[in-house]
Amino acid sequence: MIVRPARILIVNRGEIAIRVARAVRELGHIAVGLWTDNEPGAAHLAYCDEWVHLEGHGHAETYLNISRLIELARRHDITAVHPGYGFLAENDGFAEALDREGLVFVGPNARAIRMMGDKAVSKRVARQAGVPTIPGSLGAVADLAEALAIAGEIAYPVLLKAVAGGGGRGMRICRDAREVEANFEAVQREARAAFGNGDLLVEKYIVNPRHVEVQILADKAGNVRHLFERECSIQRRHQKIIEEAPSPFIGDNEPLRLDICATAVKLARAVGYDSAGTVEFVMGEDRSYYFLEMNTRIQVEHPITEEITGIDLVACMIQAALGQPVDAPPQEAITHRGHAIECRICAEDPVTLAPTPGTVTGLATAFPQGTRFDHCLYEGLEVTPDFDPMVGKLVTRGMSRAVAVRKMHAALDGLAITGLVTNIPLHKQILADGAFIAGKYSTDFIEARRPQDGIQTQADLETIYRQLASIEAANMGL
Amino acid sequence: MIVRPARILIVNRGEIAIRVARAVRELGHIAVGLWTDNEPGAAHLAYCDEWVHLEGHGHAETYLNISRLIELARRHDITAVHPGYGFLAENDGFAEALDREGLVFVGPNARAIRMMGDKAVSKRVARQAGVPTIPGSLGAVADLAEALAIAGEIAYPVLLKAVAGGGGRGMRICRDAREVEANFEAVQREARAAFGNGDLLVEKYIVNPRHVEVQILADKAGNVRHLFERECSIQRRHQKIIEEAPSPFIGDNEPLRLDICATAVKLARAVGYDSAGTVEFVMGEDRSYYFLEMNTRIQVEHPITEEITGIDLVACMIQAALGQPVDAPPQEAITHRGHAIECRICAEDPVTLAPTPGTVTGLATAFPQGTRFDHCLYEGLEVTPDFDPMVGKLVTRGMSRAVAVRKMHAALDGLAITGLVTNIPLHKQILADGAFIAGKYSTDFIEARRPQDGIQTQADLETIYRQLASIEAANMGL
Amino acid sequence: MRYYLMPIEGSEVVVDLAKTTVQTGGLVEFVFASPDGDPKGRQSTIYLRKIAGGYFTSMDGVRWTRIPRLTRSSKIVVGNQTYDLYRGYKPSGVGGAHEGDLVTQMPGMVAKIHVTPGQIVKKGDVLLILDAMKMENQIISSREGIIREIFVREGESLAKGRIIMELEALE
Amino acid sequence: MRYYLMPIEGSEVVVDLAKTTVQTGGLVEFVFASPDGDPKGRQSTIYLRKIAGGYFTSMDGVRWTRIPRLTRSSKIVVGNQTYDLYRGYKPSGVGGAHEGDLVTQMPGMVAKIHVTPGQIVKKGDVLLILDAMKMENQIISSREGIIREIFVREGESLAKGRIIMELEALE
Repeated sequence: MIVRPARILIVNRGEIAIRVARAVRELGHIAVGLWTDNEPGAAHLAYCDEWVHLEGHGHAETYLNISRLIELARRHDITAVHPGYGFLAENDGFAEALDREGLVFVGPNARAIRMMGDKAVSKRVARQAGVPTIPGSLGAVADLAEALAIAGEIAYPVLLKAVAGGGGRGMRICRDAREVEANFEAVQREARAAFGNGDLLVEKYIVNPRHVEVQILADKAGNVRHLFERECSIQRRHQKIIEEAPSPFIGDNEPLRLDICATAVKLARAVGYDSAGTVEFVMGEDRSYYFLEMNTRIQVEHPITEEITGIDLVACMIQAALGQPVDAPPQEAITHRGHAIECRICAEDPVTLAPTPGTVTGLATAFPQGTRFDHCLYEGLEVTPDFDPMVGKLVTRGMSRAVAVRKMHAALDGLAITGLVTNIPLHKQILADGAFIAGKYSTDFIEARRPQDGIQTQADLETIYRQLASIEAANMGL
Repeated sequence: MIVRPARILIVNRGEIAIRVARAVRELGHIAVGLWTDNEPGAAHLAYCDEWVHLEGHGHAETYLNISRLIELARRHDITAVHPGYGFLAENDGFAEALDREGLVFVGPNARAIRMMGDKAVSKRVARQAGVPTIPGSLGAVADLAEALAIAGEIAYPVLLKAVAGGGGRGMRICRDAREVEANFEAVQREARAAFGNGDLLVEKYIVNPRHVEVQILADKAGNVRHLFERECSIQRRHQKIIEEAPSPFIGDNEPLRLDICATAVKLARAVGYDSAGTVEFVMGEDRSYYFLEMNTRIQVEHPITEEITGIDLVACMIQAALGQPVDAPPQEAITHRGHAIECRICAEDPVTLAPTPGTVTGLATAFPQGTRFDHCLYEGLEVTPDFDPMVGKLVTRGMSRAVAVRKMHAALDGLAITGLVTNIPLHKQILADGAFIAGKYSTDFIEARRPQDGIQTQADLETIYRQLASIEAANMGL
Repeated sequence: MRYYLMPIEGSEVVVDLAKTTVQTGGLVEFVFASPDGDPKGRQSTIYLRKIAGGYFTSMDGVRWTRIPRLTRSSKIVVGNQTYDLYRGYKPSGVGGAHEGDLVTQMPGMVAKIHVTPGQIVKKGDVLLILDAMKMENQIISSREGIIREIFVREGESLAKGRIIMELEALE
Repeated sequence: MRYYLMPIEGSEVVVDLAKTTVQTGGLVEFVFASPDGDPKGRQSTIYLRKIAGGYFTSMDGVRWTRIPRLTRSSKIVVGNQTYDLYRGYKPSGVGGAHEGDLVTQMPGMVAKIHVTPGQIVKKGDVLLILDAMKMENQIISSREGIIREIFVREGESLAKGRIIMELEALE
């Protein structure tokens, strides 16, 4: 089949814009990249065929500016727009606006984005499709009696939490009816004080929760495939930093794997999904799982799925958007083989976990075979507070989890970035942690085990000497 | 299992020394690299933990100098020696000498090397093991009558060739008995004139031969696995330049694939093989195949097998040599998935195919996802006539052959090497050739289709301008 | 040649480059020492070689480690500490924050100030919210003390290393 | 500024850098021309920008192509041709091989000379075997002619660009 080259505008920056541009070019299309006034030498332009100036500084003026983006797309004769992740990737208004202009949005249809973008709607759709959601009251409970009734129904432990709450405030774990009785009024008072709203929910409390998500790949011909699952339980500030595929918690339990994947496909079908997307679940100690949300875009951690399945998700996503057959076999021929791990490399203090802007003064890599490094680093890169502190994703794959872990150790040792405080020392601590090595961890891993406490923070004279030697040698013109 | 770090000496240079060092380090061992007086800044040292000076210039003084290498190994407290490919990789004397010193040779036992290193012995062993070899007379035929008898037995076409011949001289294809009668005396005369020996062989002539080889991975516990086949029919000067896995000629014929792989395993078992190795076959139009030779080492083209099976051959080879379990599943769990292609990047004129030494003045890459580039290039590398003109191996993988080919196109476009004449333009011509795209080619592809004739050799002013602009910009300090 | 490494917080590090020797074959020997306690006793030799366009350093001439070529040398990072680097002189007015001064770790915008001058704070109290890197960052008191002076306003954008407030420790 | 590109074999290329303009934002415009026939007519503009540490060039300011940063600029390679590059002057005595001279394409050692002075050779005849890059390379006559003079001996190591023999063409 001869495919006419499409002009594809990438409305993003950093490593994901590079990843998309690589797929666009490989497919024979033309990658059109954007640059803004606060990042005129953006790294992703190096992978784009054409460079378009998107005037302005803040995100509202640039990567979130729908009318301006559509005007640029028109002016530069664009066929399709890839949003990457973040920014406008899950904005149904953007998808619709492009559609009205006759431009292709590289993502799912606007209706699917809208349905999955609203927490309440997505939960309702999931329940209707027979996808398990966290048991509990459908909204606020009327009083203590109703709370006790529901708690008894869904079984203890339960979470008593403020409807208006968030970020861990206004909630209490109750292990039995006595604790619900004891806490009900206190939580009500807290909620009223903190949020001005005393309404409470009752919800099943998931002990040692795991974050397990299923990759979906669908197309416009109605094929909905899953590409197995990922586990993303290593998080800090509720953000993932290490992901694995397959899930070590599911392990060899192939029936459970196929069950959760089939459940995800069921939801994707129910919303008429037609692109790459991810269905996120929380999984309890007892391996029961509940729908959390669906991400209607390509995700940061997509590479580990590519590594275990061999399928190029970004290329397939573009093919799907253009209405072409995707380069993936039918479901029954899709296999997962071996294991892949991703460590997110962030400009962030490995001990305090606070962002650390700075300028990259040097970069050197020496990786084992089977390493992939998707990144936007280069000598001279300024990591500013304007953008995501994630500067790269280090991915290793091996025939077993042990091999992938071994390769990740070597890959982290082989990644030297100077001039920037990064979380590489934290990754090394996590990779060396017994619970991580055993694959036995839940989402509270970092809070509970505090791997950051093991990081050496004393001024290390040997490292200082080596760096000064490098500076001296450069001054000598060596 | 806790593995005690071994000190592993790498007796090689260039890309394979880098590949080995990466595996050594990943396994937690210490990579000890050598440098010689004519390559003091050798690229592979960048991947080694320790650097040892191997005094001398020519290969005889350095990489082939067994006594000196053993002395260095002793002096630097070496546990094991990896020979890479070429140099001493298939030297049974070296393997034996190391053994006498109590050092581990990372390769098969000396007996297997010796048996497979002698053409006559290896052919006899193969026949005894029930492995098909090219049918024909066992040695010189006595006269025309015997030649006719044998030819009738093995079926036409046959090759009438001088026992002492080589390089295409002193041989004639005969399609029937009449042609044998007509040519016998002429070839005898030619052979006597050219080689001073008129003895002739009769051998089956393989029409449109394909080079198909099977990767073996064995260990000291007696496990012999195959990792499926590679096809290496794209050759120039009887040297491979493009390899693929799986073989497009075998294609979907899984019974044939399993049959040739099982045959290779049979031979490996027969010689007590205990490392990574390759059994090479020639395959005819009718898909009959015959044993050519066994390479008792890691091969240049091993990456394509790693890409389709997910198994790290070099790491496994080291584990096998150290008597450890290898990180590969049992035979029945080894799968081939998708397709991988390797293009050998050589300092060689793409039109005349002659070697082209030079100095690398610049290097830039922008590859699609799924690309692997094993190389020893860097700005300033001098490619001298002393060493192999191969400077890198560009490898792509995809879910299908079409995807791997597409990615290779993009990868070749994304590889810019300045200062050196390379065969990249030849690879682009081959990749665009209809017969190659269809996977329908035999070992005479380059001679028959002459892809090099399509290469633009005129001075291209636009390219000159761009390069001059780069030089001017560097002069301006940009 | 003396180097002064000035961190944003914590103590400065002083390093002396005592000797540079260029050997044949591109091997360079640097002898460093530090009044802050040298890892090898009095002084340490760092060997440096350039291989395949990259720098490699060694403490013993046997085991080599790659070190990126540092193209801009005004700052160096060791572990989670960033130092401003001064070659040959100790700057005045830099790194001059006093014991009790609270300094910004990253550029950002002051979203909310939770304390007032004269207020007594405990270890762990939130002093200020700084919007940076698309996140709210709580600036937390590292000890018990009295807020003496506040140098910033809500809504103000701060550079890294800016003194935010003075906190006097309590016994 | 005039550049002279001298190939080992074939014709030299002359390029004039007519104008260099540095724009804001690191964009540089170079105007080139060549008496050998410019691809765009009289002269061509090459736009250059540095992105992420790499150089990118464009002929139209729209479509950009990466070009490696050329660190040593005494030689450039275009396709399968290597040119010695001279900036501002045309060297004397370089590229001075005459029409009939046979020049080494690579350094190597003369393994065998198959012809003698005065001998008539046909197109395709092997003149000499050069050992280079671990291989025997046949140097083949590109036309019919008479060997006038041979400048090398068997066993001699030759640099690239060395004249091996003079071959006079026959009508």
